[in-house]
Amino acid sequence: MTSVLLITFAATLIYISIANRLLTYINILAFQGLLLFGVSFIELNEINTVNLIFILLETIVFKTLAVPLFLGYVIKKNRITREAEPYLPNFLSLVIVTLIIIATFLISNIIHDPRLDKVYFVVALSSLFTGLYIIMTRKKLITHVMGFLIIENGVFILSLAVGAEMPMLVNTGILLDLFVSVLLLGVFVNKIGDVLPSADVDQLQNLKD
Amino acid sequence: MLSLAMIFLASLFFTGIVIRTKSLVSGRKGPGIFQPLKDVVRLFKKGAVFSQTTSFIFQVAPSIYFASVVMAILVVPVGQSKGLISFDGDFVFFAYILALGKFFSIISALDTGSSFEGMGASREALFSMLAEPAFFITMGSFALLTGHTSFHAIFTALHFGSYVSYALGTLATFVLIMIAMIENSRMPIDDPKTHLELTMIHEVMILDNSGFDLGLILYATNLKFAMYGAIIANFFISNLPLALAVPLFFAVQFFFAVIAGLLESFAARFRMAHNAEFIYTLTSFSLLIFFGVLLLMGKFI
Amino acid sequence: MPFHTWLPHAHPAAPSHVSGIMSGVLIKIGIYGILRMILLIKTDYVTAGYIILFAAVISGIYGVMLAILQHNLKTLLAYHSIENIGIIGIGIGLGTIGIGAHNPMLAALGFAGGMLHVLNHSLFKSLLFFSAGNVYQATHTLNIEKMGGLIKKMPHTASLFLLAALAICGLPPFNGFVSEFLIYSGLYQGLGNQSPVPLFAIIASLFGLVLIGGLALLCFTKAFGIVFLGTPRRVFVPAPVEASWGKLVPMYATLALIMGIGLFPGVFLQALSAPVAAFTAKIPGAPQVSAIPENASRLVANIGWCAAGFIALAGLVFFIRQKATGRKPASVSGTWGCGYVGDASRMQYSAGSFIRSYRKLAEPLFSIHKKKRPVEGIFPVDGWQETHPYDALEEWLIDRPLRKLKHFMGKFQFLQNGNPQFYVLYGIVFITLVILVPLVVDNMYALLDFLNQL
Amino acid sequence: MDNLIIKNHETVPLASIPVLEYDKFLAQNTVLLAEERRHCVQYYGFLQSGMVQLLCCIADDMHGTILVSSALVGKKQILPSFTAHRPAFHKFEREIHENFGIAYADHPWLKPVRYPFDRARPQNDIANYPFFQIGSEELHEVGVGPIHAGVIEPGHFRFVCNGEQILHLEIQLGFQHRGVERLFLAKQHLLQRTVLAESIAGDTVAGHSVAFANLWESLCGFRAGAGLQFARTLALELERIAVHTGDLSALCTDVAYQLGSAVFGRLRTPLINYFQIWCGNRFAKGLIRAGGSHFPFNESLAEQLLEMLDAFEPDFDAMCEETFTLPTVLARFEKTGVVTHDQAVAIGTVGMAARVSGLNRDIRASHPHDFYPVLQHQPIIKHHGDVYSRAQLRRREIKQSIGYIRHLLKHMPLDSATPEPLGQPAPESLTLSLTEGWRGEICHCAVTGVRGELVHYKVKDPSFHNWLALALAVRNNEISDFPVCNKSFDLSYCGHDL
Repeated sequence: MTSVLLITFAATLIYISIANRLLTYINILAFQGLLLFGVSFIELNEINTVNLIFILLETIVFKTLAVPLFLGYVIKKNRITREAEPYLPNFLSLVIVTLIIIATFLISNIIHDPRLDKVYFVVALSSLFTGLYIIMTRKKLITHVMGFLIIENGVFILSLAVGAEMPMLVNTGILLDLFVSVLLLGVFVNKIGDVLPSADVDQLQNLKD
Repeated sequence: MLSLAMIFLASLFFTGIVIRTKSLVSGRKGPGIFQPLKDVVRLFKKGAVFSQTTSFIFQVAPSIYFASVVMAILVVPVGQSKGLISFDGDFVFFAYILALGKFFSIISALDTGSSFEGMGASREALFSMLAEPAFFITMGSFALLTGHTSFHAIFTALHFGSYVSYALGTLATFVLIMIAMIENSRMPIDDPKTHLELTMIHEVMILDNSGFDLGLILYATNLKFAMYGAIIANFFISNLPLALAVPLFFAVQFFFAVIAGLLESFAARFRMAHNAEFIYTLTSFSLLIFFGVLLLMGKFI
Repeated sequence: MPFHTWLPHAHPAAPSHVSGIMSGVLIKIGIYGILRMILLIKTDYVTAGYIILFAAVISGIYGVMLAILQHNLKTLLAYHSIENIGIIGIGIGLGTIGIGAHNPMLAALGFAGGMLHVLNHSLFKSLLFFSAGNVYQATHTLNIEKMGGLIKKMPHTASLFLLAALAICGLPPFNGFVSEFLIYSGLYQGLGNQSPVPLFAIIASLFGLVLIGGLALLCFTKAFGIVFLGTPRRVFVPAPVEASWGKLVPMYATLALIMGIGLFPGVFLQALSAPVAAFTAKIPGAPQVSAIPENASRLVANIGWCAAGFIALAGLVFFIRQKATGRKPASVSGTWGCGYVGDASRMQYSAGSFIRSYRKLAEPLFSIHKKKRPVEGIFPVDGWQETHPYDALEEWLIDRPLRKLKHFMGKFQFLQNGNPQFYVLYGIVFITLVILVPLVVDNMYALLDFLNQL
Repeated sequence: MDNLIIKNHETVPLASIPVLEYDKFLAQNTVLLAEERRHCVQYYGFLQSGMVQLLCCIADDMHGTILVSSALVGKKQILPSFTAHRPAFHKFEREIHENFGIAYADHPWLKPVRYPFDRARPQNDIANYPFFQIGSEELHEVGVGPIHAGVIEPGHFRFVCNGEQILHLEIQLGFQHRGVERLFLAKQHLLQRTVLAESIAGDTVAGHSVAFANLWESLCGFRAGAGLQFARTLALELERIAVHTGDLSALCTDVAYQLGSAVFGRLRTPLINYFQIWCGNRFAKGLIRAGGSHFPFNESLAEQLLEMLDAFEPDFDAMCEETFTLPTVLARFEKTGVVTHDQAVAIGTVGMAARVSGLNRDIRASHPHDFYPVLQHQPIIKHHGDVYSRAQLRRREIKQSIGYIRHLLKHMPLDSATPEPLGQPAPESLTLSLTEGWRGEICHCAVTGVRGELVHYKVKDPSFHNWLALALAVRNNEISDFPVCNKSFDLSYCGHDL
């Protein structure tokens, strides 16, 4: 069952590479949150309740509800146009993301670690790289935040992959990380929205020393 | 032989159901489900107009196109009953014979020397080129899974047992529905309803065809839809006895038609430039199917 | 594959019959060389097979992708030779893997497909070149943007070109399909019991072969449609005339062979039995009696039957159509132009337009030199456009390194450009390097081992 | 500045219009257009004792005035053109060229406007129209029309394309040149002229007939009562709602969004059926008459109207919400067919097409007539100039108009508006009537002779300006997006061809 969810997760990565609209990005992120909840729920339902509630909080409340709503709010508030504005054509993005998945697949084949569940590993790694790729090729700051969130999801999956008993500490760290990154970037975007007419990275170049 | 008859039967009402669904959704009564068929019959009775720009290509192309679709249908099995032609790797033949028909429909469009039909031809050539790998990889994955390489053998050997296999079935159904939509030039790739020449793919390629030829092409489209419906149905009915398989076959066809109708009602067509990306996504999805198959076979844990 | 750059330059320069022979014989020498090598060496066949497969898939896709962009008929055909060599290579690569994996079926299918394609390619390619030659003699140009409507003037050449084009696209019921089908069968055969990575190579080749087929279809609908169909784009003086029968008869003979292989592939497959046996013999314990396994010949016979069946079916449909329409009135008028009555010869698709959507997709891979003056202002004065596809490999391997070196030192300044995305890029490069370096080193050792064995 | 300053619907003696030297005339009017707040509403010529009197009317949107000046030139003269300085004049000068054979030395686009069976060069026809060509073998042309696949009016669109991309579009109209302006002179009876005005463009019946009625009343010195003005304002706003709703339906059809197409199409029906209840014609024909009305508005009609609007509004809101949040629809609308602010100013677009490009051009606000001074109309302005803006503008204008109608119905004036006999038209005068139809500003212009008879009648539909905006909007767009761009402007063929 977890494999199914993870494959769906990989499919969302492919879909995000051709998505044009920020709203689609947000929906995909929310959906990913839901998938992660499913995966961790199945993985962890035999462990203690506290952990489960914690996971529930993290995946459902934060990843699926709070963060997407917050992003939607930021977009609305700053009147960001609703398109993603990639640097590269979408077709190329699609090919590259597909290649990323294939490459992680091949890499995972080389690693021989009995403790590692490879499906997790492949999906985690490809989501990591896809996140980086999205940060690289999208113009808008808000899409960078989304890229970080995808990376964050990747890390989450990886932490599930390493072992079923997810240490509470790691979890808290991730949550905090997530919280801080979204909040910081939200504030950042808000501020930039006040100063610059549009939140394009092109204009950040001017800020270099 | 049974498969041929059943696909033929399904083709009679398929497009009618799609149109009827669309009408009902938009609050109209809509034409009867045999209206598209009646149109074809009417066209068969009509005389034709040919452009002086055209050559013999334009005359033979519709017949070859129609023959290629019929030939492809001969390969498709329904449930336990084999197609008329069945051998190892027959789906390669299936895809290539359809490609032959496509080749002729494209050059017949170019034969008219009209910019509209060139437009349609250019779009059709590109999109079908992009859609082809998805079909081959999906079928290849199932060939790997079952160890067989003919339609009939693959489908009979296919059985769903685990979650992953259900996921694969869903994904494959999705890929095949989309391929069917692309091949038949329907939404969200193409928009057969808008009257304007500039926005269409398949309809605009046959702008200059008339009479019997047009009837052949339109009926071939119906057949093609039913044929893809049959392939999709095979995912569900492969192992069932005939008494169950036949009604289920028509049920799947019916649902496929309704889905197509709903898809066309509740969304707008993609931008032409977006189509290429969308079609190529299918290839990426088919790769996921491949990985899934590896997973299922325990080759990749 | 990077050594192909002479080919597209040589073909347009050579007279047509020489081109025909050149593509038929000359470039096959390379294939022959590879085949001889396989017979001579005693090595890790699987690795060798993957190397051949990899190079073949790349050169096949690369060749046809570039071919589509060409506006010169012969250059276009020349790039298709590269593509077909790719297909042949896939066959040979598969066969070699088959030897290495001790799989006689795979080896037989691979080698038989590859070798049959060698024969097929020389047939349809020379037919295409001869037709192109006829076109050139009639019009004195090879630029397909200038042609159009030639089917009216040269029906025989047009038909021959069409049939050869169908064959080269690997469509049934022609010979190209038989050899491609053998290779496909080999690929699906190769899917049986393997570990993921080789499977992946097989899927990649499958993907490559399908893509080649689709792209070839795009390319030849363009070539045939623009050259022979539609209305003439330019008035030629003197008007183009059909080539003499002296030229046409050998072409029809070639066509007969093409059809023959398409309809009776079994016969030709048996003829290939001996050379294929030379390869399968390298598998220890393989049956020496017949190189072509029983079910392979049965398969191929099926193809022949299906091909014949299809021709009969198409004929039947056409016959019914003729019967049905015979009595009804058929009028002739102009192509539908929405009621516009002026000159419409510019109102049809050009080759450049036909493939533009494709060109936009492929652009990142190739260096296409585009010269244009865009339409500007509310009332534009003029506009103009021309594209020249240029072989990116040629450019990168020959032209660029020199320029690169010059700018090499200056490059480092750009690293510190203040764009956060670039810093992320450096991060990715670093991560990738960390992952890849041990991997590459490992593989280097493997390669060295492999070379030592040679 | 040497020009006569008049208000909307003002009748002035011809003699009071200053006649300038052509050079001064040119300099003055081109300088006037340097500012965005002014635009040319009418520039035409009429015969005056063997010479051509050119009359240029420039509207000043800030002060609500119209600046009129004129020049006398000979027929078949060669003159420097206005267009070389301000492209906004191009259509007017092409028309003058076509009517009187006046050649312009530096006009960049001196091509036929209509099919000139009654013009200086009757040998011009579509087959020899000098289309713009791009000298490249890799490009192709697409010719659409005059017969279109949908049952719509004739017009020829010539695209120069590079594959799917439109490099250039040239629109050639004139297939429906019916000689409307000549017919106004030929038909002597007021009813005939009113019916003629109603038939100028089938989708702008209220707009054109209000423009004509106001003009004629002004010419006859008649002052319409409050009831009459009320009914005219109501008709204009109702027509706006009805056509905008129909256009939203058509926009959905062109992106193949079936639900929107069906629902908006259904919503349009009660609107135009209301006209049927009111005046017996679904397109408001016969509703508006100079000097009175045969269908006075009353309490029961008001009740029915409110009822209809109450049923309309919730459905409309729900469908708009659905349509404008659907990603596939938005993907087709956004950034498609952009007309930039600079382009809109340069070519002098009017009405809706101007307002989406951030250009505040609305006769209801700048030159208000009838009940608009009471309504204190604030135009809705959008800035992106794309199909999405044009669709959004329609949505918001519909809501605004419904608000106006509700407001008007609360303060319904109750005076009888039965037709009264009109006086004689003033002799040797000029009257200019501007009306904001749903598509944009409609300009009717009449010149009378010594006995008060019409000697020249000039009609200008907003499409006259706006067709060029469509041509510019589709450049570098996909050709398959052309239908939706075209529909987003929804320009009139016959209103242009006259």
